[in-house]
Amino acid sequence: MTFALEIALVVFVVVSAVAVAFLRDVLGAIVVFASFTLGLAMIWVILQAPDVALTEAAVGAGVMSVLFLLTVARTTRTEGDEGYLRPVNFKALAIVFVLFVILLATVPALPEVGDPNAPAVQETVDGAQTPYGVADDNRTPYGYYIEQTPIDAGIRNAVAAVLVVYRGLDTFGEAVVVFSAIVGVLVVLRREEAR
Amino acid sequence: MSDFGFLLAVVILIPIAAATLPLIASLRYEKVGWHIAAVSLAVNLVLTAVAVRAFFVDGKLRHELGGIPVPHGIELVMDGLSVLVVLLVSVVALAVLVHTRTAGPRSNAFYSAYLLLTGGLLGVSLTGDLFNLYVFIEITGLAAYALIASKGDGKSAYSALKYMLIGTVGASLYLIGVGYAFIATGTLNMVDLSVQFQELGYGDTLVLTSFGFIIAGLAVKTALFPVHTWQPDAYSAAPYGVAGYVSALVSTVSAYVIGRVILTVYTTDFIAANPVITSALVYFGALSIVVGSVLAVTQADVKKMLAYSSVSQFGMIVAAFGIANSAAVFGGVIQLIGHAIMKGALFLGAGILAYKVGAKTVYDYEGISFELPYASAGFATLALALVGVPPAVGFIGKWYVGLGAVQGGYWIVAVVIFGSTLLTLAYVLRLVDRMYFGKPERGAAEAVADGGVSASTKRVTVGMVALVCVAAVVSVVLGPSAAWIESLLRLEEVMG
Amino acid sequence: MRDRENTGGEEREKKPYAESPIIMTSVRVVSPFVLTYGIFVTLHGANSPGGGFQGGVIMASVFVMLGFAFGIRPTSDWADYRAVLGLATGGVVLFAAVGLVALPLGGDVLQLDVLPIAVKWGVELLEVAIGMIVAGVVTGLFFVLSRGGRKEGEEA
Amino acid sequence: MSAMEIVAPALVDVFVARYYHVTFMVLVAVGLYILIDSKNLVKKVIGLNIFQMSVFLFFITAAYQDGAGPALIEEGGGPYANPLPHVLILTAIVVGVSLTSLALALVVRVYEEYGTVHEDRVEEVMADE
Repeated sequence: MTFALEIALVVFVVVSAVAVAFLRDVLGAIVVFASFTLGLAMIWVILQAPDVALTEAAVGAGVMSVLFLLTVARTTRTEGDEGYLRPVNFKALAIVFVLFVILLATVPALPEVGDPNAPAVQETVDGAQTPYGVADDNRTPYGYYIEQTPIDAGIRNAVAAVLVVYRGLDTFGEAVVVFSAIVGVLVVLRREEAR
Repeated sequence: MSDFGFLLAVVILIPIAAATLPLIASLRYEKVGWHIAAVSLAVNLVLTAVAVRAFFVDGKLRHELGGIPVPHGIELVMDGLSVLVVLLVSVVALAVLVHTRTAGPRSNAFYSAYLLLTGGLLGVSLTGDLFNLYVFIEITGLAAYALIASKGDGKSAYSALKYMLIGTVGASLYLIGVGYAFIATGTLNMVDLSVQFQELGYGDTLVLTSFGFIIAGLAVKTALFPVHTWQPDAYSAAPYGVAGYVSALVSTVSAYVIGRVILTVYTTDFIAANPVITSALVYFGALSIVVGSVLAVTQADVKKMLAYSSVSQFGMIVAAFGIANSAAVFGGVIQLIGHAIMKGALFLGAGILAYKVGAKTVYDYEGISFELPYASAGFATLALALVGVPPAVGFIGKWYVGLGAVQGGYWIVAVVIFGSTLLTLAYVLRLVDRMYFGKPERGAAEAVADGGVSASTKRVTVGMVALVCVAAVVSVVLGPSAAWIESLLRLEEVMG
Repeated sequence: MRDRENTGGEEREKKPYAESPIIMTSVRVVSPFVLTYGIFVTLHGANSPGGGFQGGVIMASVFVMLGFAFGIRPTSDWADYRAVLGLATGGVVLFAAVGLVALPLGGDVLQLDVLPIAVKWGVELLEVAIGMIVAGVVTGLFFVLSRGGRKEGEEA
Repeated sequence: MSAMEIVAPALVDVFVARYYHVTFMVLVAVGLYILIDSKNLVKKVIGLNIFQMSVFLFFITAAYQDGAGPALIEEGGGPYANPLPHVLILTAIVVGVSLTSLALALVVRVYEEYGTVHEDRVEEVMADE
């Protein structure tokens, strides 16, 4: 049952992306893109990433669509050419195909979806010594976060703990990226000084 | 281990926190951004200098953020590879302010972006975590795109947009590479990854794929051939001050990251174990050297000429990191620093010549030395240093890279470096010859009427000229001190 | 140079804003709840999904709703520019300050367990900082982007 | 039976068992295609977003294991999805929207200067300047 839902979502997401590629109408492309984002958000839910799903829906589908719509309102909706769909661009297809084949060649080396033996979901690592001689700790970052979150931070959501406690600099950087966006937009649109 | 590790985090946080001040101040005051930037970057330079001194005295500096032990948390590292890059960022960020003081842009938001770019560059240079690196690369990118577009005309906006589209693809390719590395190991710390990769074996498909995508993404950011196309347009559309700053630092730091990733994450053992990939990287670099030089020779626009010359120089630096023996790596580091100083100052010098007499193309440089003796002397010295006339830093860098290439069995690279030097000499001599032996065919007023930037709106201060001349002196003096610098860096520790 | 292929953008600007009493009323009723929900999501990231980013976006969506109901220009005139700016810059300063204050307390940068409050509250504090930044920036982006670039002679 | 008949179904299984990875690859390809093919600058930005978002799928898939729940730690609970990729992608989503907003501001500026968001026409006008 879940698998059928997953396949339906995957098909939906891929079809939406392809539709964006061939739609000429920018407004239509934006709407389809928003549904693409929502499809992804549902996949995040299935893959047990509710924090990411919430963000994807709020930021990806919500904020992003509003910004795109504002841009279309300030510029123009048509591409300026006739027709409903774009023709296939074989030159672009060739470039993309090369990348696709390179990626596809690595598929057999990747762990299966949900493989409990994948390195990324191991709690401990044997053999390899950790850097800087932390000898008695053979936990992977995953094992460390799962075990330490309630102890170190006294909270349940490991995502919040990793976000703020364990990888605070990433989060600071992320906040700065957001801040850079408004600074950049002010510079670009020359609306820097106060009213 | 030194106690000054915390400074690594502080020097990243100061410019970023200071970046909020120009925006807050803009509620009351106009044009205070410059002062805020100057004060905070001066403080930052002092702190950086303390950290750099601590490195020279005690060796590698580390700071584990949040007190979380690696590989679970993020660490900042200053070692022989990054120390000069960090110092370079701090110095150049402050120095370019001398130029923008009068030449502008002068809006408060501009200086916010300027400070954010500085903080981002320092973060990229210092972090020891692959994903954290991505975050700082994006901060750097965002600020750089905004600064390029700060000129305010359509061309700069369009060039910045193109830069952004290509740059983001590069960053995303890098992220795909990080994904492969993470799936293979479950960790993101650079040193931990190098340990895990060794366990996995250097022939593992996931390890090889991660290497390919990470290097490809960074090559886009560094503007190597054939993914260099964004760079000449972006540099030539930007204001001169921004072009100087961005050309000195943004690609430089990306090239540094290539070196960092090769030496720290994948290690020289990986390079030795995969000769095909290694030589592909080196020959790609060599191709960039050739194409960059050839395109530079064909340009009439001075900004574009300087931009294409960067494509060539970064080809050499990346080839050096691909060769990855001690001579080549040191040559790469010296060339990184030397190129940044020379190219940044050349853009600022070209700016002065453009502000004063509207000189933008090679033909406008006829006899310009008679009108502007000091700026021309600085510009010509820098240009010759760029060619690699001994004893300037350009020569030393090429010498070490060439030496490393020969030692590593890459004869062709040595030949290519020599050949490209001749090409560089060709276009630099074309400029210098016109500047000193050409007859001034038209006066300043005429040039202004021709669409040049009028001298009245863009004043040139003594400081701006002095900055170019100081950079010229530094680029000459750095050359003979290379052996001393090499002893300070202890690069053998980085190379394991 | 301005060979506009489509003057729709210009016309739309001039057209008076179509006011809908239904939308205006419902937005007026709903927005306090949305704002509260945004604050709730910001503060409840510790034990359930959510946090500053999601909460900040929800808070900002209040202004987006107001903009669509009452017109973007009147809303952006009504919203205090200083408050929007203060949220964004204040968040960055708060985050950096929490990061640096650990140093004099004997910890590393961004270390939370040396603060005089429980780590849980430190996490919440930083989530609030993030929420402030996101709410301020998204609101600001909405207003600034809707106005476009500054024309010659126009007030900033 | 020929070797092909044995290998081919096995190979299909390899790809079917990694359906999210394959989806990621398809979406990367589609995103890049839009970015290269589209002449409309707004659509290029959409393509860029699809390109970036597909990378998220790669990471989130890596965090998942069979039977896992979200990383809300309970006494004696588990297994959990790895919270680390979730955090990374939270960051990446926010980075993506920030880049998009700046890109759109640049598009607005380009339109104000050239009166079009069509790549070729912008370059035509720029070449005439």
